[in-house]
Amino acid sequence: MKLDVRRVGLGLAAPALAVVVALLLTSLILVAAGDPVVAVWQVLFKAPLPRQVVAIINEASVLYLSAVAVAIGFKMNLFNIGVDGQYRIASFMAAVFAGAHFLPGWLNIIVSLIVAMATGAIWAAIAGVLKVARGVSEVISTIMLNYIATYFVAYLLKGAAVKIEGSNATSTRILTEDSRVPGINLEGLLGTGREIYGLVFLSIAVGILFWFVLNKTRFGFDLRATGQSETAAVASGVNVKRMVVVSMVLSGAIAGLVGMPLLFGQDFAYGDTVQTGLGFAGISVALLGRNHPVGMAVSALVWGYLNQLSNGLQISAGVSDRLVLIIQGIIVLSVVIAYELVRRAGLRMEQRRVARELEARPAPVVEEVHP
Amino acid sequence: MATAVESAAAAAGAGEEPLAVQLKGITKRFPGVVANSDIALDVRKGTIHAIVGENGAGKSTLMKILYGVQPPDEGTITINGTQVELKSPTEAIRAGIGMVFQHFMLAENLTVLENVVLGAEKLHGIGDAARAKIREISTEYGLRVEPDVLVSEIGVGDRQRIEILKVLYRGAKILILDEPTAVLVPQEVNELFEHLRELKTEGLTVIFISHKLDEVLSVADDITVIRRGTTVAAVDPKDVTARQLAELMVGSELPSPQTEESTVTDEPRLTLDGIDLVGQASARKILDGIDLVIHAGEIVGIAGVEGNGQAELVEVVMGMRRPTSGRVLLGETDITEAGVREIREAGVGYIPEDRHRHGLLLEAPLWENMMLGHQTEPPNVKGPLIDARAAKADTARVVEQFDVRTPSILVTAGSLSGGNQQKLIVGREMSHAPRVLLAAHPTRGVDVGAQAAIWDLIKAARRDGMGVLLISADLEELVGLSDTIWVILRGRLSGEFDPNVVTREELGAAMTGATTGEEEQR
Amino acid sequence: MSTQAPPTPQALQASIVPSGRPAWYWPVLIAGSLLVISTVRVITGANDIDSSGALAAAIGLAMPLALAGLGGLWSERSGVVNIGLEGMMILGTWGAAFFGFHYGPWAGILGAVLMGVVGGAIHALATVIFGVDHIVSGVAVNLLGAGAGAYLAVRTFTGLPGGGPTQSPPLEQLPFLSFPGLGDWLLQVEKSQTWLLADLAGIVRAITTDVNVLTVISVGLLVLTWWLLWRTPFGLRLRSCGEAPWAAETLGVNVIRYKFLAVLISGGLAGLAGGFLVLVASNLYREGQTGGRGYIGLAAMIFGNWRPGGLAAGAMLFGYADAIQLRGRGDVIHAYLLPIGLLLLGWGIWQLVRRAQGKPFAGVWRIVLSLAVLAWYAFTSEVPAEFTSMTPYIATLLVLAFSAQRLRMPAADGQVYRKGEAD
Amino acid sequence: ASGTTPGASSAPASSQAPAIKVGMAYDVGGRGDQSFNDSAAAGLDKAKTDFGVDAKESAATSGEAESAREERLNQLIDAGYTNIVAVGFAYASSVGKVAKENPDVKFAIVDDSSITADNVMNLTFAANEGSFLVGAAAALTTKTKHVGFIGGVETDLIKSFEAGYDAGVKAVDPSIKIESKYLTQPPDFSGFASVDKGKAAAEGMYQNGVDVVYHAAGGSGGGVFTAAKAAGKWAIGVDSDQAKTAAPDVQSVILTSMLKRVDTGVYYFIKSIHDGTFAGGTQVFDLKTDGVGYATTGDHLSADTIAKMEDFKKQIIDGTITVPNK
Ligand SMILES: Nc1ncnc2c1ncn2[C@@H]1O[C@H](COP(=O)(O)OP(=O)(O)OP(=O)(O)O)[C@@H](O)[C@H]1O
Ligand SMILES: Nc1ncnc2c1ncn2[C@@H]1O[C@H](COP(=O)(O)OP(=O)(O)OP(=O)(O)O)[C@@H](O)[C@H]1O
Ligand SMILES: [Mg+2]
Ligand SMILES: [Mg+2]
Repeated sequence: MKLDVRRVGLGLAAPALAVVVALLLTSLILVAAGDPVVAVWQVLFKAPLPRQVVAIINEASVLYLSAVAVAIGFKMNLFNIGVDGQYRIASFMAAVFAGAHFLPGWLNIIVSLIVAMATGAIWAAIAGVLKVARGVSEVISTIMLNYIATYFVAYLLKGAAVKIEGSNATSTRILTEDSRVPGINLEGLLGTGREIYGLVFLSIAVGILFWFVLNKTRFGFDLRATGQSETAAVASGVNVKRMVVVSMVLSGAIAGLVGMPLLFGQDFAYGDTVQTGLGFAGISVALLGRNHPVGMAVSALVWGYLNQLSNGLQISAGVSDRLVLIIQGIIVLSVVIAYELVRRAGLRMEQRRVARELEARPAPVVEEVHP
Repeated sequence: MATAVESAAAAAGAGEEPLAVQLKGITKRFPGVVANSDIALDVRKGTIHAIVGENGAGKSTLMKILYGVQPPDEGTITINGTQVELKSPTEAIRAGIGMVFQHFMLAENLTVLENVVLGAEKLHGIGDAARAKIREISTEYGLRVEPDVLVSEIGVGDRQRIEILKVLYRGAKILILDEPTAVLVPQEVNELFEHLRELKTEGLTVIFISHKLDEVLSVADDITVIRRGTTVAAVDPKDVTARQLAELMVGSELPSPQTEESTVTDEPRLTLDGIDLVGQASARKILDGIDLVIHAGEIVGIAGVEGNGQAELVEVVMGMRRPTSGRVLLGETDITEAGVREIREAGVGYIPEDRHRHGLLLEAPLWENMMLGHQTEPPNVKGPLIDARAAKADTARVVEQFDVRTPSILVTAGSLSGGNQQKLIVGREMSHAPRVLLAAHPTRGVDVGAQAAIWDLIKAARRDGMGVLLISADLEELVGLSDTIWVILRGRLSGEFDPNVVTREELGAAMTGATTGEEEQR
Repeated sequence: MSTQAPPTPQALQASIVPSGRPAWYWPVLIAGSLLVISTVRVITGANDIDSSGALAAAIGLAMPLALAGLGGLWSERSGVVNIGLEGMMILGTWGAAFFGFHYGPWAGILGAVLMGVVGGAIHALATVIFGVDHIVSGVAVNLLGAGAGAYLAVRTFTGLPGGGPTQSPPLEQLPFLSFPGLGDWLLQVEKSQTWLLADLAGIVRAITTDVNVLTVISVGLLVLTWWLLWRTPFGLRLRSCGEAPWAAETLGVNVIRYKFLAVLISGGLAGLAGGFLVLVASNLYREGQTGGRGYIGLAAMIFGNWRPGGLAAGAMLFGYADAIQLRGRGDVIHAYLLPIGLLLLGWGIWQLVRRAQGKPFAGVWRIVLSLAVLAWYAFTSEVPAEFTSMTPYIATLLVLAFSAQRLRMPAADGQVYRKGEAD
Repeated sequence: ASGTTPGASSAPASSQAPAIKVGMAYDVGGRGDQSFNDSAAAGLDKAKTDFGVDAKESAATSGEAESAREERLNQLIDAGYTNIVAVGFAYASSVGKVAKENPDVKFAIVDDSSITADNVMNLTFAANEGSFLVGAAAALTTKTKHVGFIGGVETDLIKSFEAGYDAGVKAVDPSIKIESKYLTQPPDFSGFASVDKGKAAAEGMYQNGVDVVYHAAGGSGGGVFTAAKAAGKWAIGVDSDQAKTAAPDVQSVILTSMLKRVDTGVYYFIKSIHDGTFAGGTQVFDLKTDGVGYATTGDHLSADTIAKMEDFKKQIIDGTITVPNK
């Protein structure tokens, strides 16, 4: 249909427009601050080196998990700011469990993943239960639980820490070779010895599962219905309280996985140099990807790309690498504004179409009426 | 029949003092709809002028244009002889216009006083002077408004009066009332009309919209009929009957619900046994000892002023609320403790009174809305999975069978008009062959064509042995459909009436508690 | 729908629940708490529990939260959810340091407000003008604020004496105010450790001695906000935008303008919260200085039921707990286990006594919990450091979980408003 | 861009010899943090004047990804800076990885000796020994027999400061009471940058009778000094001679500072490149090598105290006293 072509065009125009606006605004800021505009874009638009490609994919796979965890909440109108705390405490528990090597090889890894999911789920469930039973806003409780997780893990880590000779870092026991997930070596393809996390497949699987559960199952329907209209969901038989707890638990379980590619593919332990803030980055990625499984994948890659290439800003362009946060902020804003404008245009188009197609039909005949 | 095209009002107004309001050639287009096209309206000073027309005819749009909420695409507005351009409500207020909207414009969490003075703080401030002024207006017109309570704590009738007070407070000389009587019971309507007549004698002009034509005929000095966005007639109420007026509105003849042969059996389908419901922090009973039996093939109507427990009654039956005591039986099964889903699966259909809040996902496509409330039942699901193909086929069937006007089953529910949304809901509930149907205001806000269709559907289902609990503010509908009518007052079933003999006045009296309840008329 | 929707169950409930607390509620609660705390202090010897030093620290730690929360209040009262407070605060920290360094601390205050307003303007533009989802915009503002603050700091503080890419040079302090002749005398009384008297002296001393002028200004802003929003036509209009924007529109309120203004003020207050950190709490800018306080300020606002008094109480609760833990007072937190345990015990027993109501085990878990807490009190003498650090967060959660939920946000909070859609 | 902008290269001071290309990867805070990183930068600056160094600098951000640290090192190498100084133990595993991939590049890592490679020089500091001495100074100065320690973040590294300090205090007078507080727990490293928290913690201690507080809290130390000034009591600085580097109005309350000579370490590394004597392996900077020590700026320490400290110093160097680091 001709209209739909235009609509698709509009849909593509939105991100394109957003990128142009982001470029323009950032350039303006650079000019205003007296920084070298051209040098900055040269750094950021350089084709990534093979090792950077690997790092981008790796970072994206982690961000994606975080985004999915956040998106599960968003689909229910729940704002899980607590993914950060959930993944940290879950990573710690999994690292301790895996480090104990109760189980051999792959079994150890799989059970550790389950431990991580369970831990994240329990931590998130606290917020869910508090909301349902005591009416505590999940926004507050997850913020508080983030901090509590930090101190709780610090306390536990003291007990679980293993001293490594000569190192000042505190960390759990380092995983033995057989409890690590082998990376994917793309030497032949990319020409770098760097490896992509084996658990990148975990992210892909989680993405597919997210899509499937949400769109193809009764449960997913209930969840989306609750997010779209809580009152209508209640009237349709959804137990909203249970739904809140269940979706917090699911969100927390996925949050628990966020640290797993790092644990099994890179750090092999949980320590005080662990990457933080992934939960917050996940919020941005989810919002930019509009909570859509594919959209979030794209935005995770964009995020990873910007994060990786911005590392060169300080060294190659002499500009603070915090510029990347500004760019990311502008992208989020301009994308949503562009989508909003397109949404309004689309709405008008749909209404116009409804009206036209209705006019084309014959007028209704009032059925047999007995005055 | 009054097809007088040259307006009686205009004739009367010519030569004398200028018209209070004169609209000429007003046209307003919305995406996909021409809401007003070339509308003309003459309103004489010091009169009550009624505007009638079907749902969606464009009445509210016209009034919003007159009140400056929306700018007209074309046309002129003349107030008291001077042409004005109203770019915002502020300018309309300045021109002496006040409007009571179809959907109340009140902030629940502000006090009555705050709601009244909002935007007009310059007049008497927001403190004691304003409070005194409100009391003064309140006594002057007998509005009984208490300035310091929260709006969330008061009922519909009070809200109506606050809305009117809001307008009077601003010293408006031209009052627009958009369907003020929709939520009022007859006694309250009469009271309102008394106020209006009083206002008229003080020289105020009232523009008044209503679907209730007998009301219109009783109170209006002039009537303008709008059909499909344009003025089709300006008539004198003395010259027309309600039926003629209605036919002018619709452009054809009218349907009305017809009581049919009784199909009531003695098989109880839904039994309410001593249902009590107590509010959370007080001992006040929201429902008080409700005993009710609905048999297969029976339609039981519930009449009552809004807020007397009807909504809660439905919620208790649907399992959305637990009664404090008492039992609900579906056939023989006790469903008092069951959840909404179990109850729906057991065969209870539900047409909610607020379709946007309880009946639809406005942003989801029609076929997903068809699953809502039946997402565990065939053909929508296979095990835990959704069967999208079957659900879509089922939607297509319902859209066809129930004449839902939509270009596709993929458009969002929000893009359908209210009547078509309602038909979709009715079709959805009917197609799962419920044993009991809870129908709350099933034709509210629906135009005549669709209304007749929905009535027919309910009657057909009754013939097939369904038990129906019908809650409606439309007494015509209640009387026309029900086998039995109960009046609910302050949470109690206060009287049972035979629809074949009861009059509107009797029902109205019972609904407001003017008669002492329990007398049975059978 | 063509008719007014009936009152929702919540509305019905509201009509039944009395809307306000009796006039004696707060005085009695406060006096009661003071008695309990004073008694606990005397019994346990944890003198820092309400010393003037601890309370002064609590006030200092609470102010940034209160200001951020106040920023949230302005915005949300007008119907715009503001989770971008953190970003606006960060902008404020930079503004305070930059202007404070070059033009003195009073200019620093203005700089903080100004930069916060810039953040607010972005949020307002996105949410009020473009109708963007408030959460999305807030998240973007947080990114922008963090990025811009750090980026500007690198550009402006590098190479200054004592400054660097992540920190500003030390700044001149704002003056401290004292009620003349009171401080020493009160300190004597406080040191006597007399029951109740010492506690009162501590409280009075904390609010009359060495109070930073920005603290005074902040308290003034809390009061001013209350007065403006609840006592003036301007405030009425602004609140109406958060409660029923379409109604406000039909009464001639320019909703867009009020919302925009409210979000700007919100940004200014959040910026000032950042300024407080820079000018009073630290006397310099440091990257990462806000440390999530914007979020906690938001929490304080929700905690305070979108009211200035409530949010001040929330901020104080948090600031106090934070002060106690920062002052390393494991003994004070340990001392609190006693009244908490006893309270829980009493509550549990009371519920058990009332169990006729059909809930046989109603009080049991409270009693079990109380015994655990009391045992913890009896068998330890201090709370481990990590747990003392958790105190502010746990206290906030517990208070929220145990206080009956009477929170009610502005009815149209978070909804995207577009002009001319009233019907 | 001015010469001190991070990332800007500075021209070699002497133009005869080809400049040594040094890439500095700082910890969170970077150059200008008035603390740990600045100390490393001072070493670099000294090397610049002495040998002619072309340097490129870059700083970490808090809570960053491991890959970001690796990438930082790689970027420096890509830009031709083949002598890399990684400031802080957080770089341990990235240095390990990148050093293996780039055997021709020479690395120095501060505060870590767990990475062993031929091209990695580990610069470690016996901060516990220096802390012991200032502990002794605190014990000799206190009148209330009550001293305090404030750590920025509770890491093993900072705990070794505390351990040394405690031992020093107890060595003088075992009856002295020691209070200790860590501002945050890892992975929340904001405790090194929270002046307000440092201030609140120190105020608490002073109001409870403590009259000397030793901080190992990086930038948060500024708050400790402010509190000391307000209370009219003593504070002890850390890493560099803070009586010279702290804000002028609080310099007078700094009794002494524990010197952790990261500058010496960095200078040592660059000098070894210059001299061609570079060798992988651990270089310990302790009292013996003057890699740690204490400052006497301001002359607040009495001659008697200094004498006692010197005595302890001797005993530590000759092994009579072993200072714990845990
Ligand atoms: N903001 C709008 N955007 C698009 N269409 C609109 C808008 N407002 C009204 N319409 C359409 O204009 C037409 C006239 O609507 P209006 O509300 O004036 O009808 P009405 O006569 O008041 O009906 P009712 O009796 O149901 O209140 C309808 O088709 C309606 O859908
Ligand atoms: N505020 C609005 N914004 C956008 N579109 C609107 C708005 N109000 C109504 N519409 C559109 O106008 C059309 C008719 O809606 P409405 O419910 O007012 O119809 P109606 O004519 O009253 O129908 P019915 O008589 O069946 O109730 C729909 O396409 C609806 O999407
Ligand atoms: Mg309509
Ligand atoms: Mg209307």
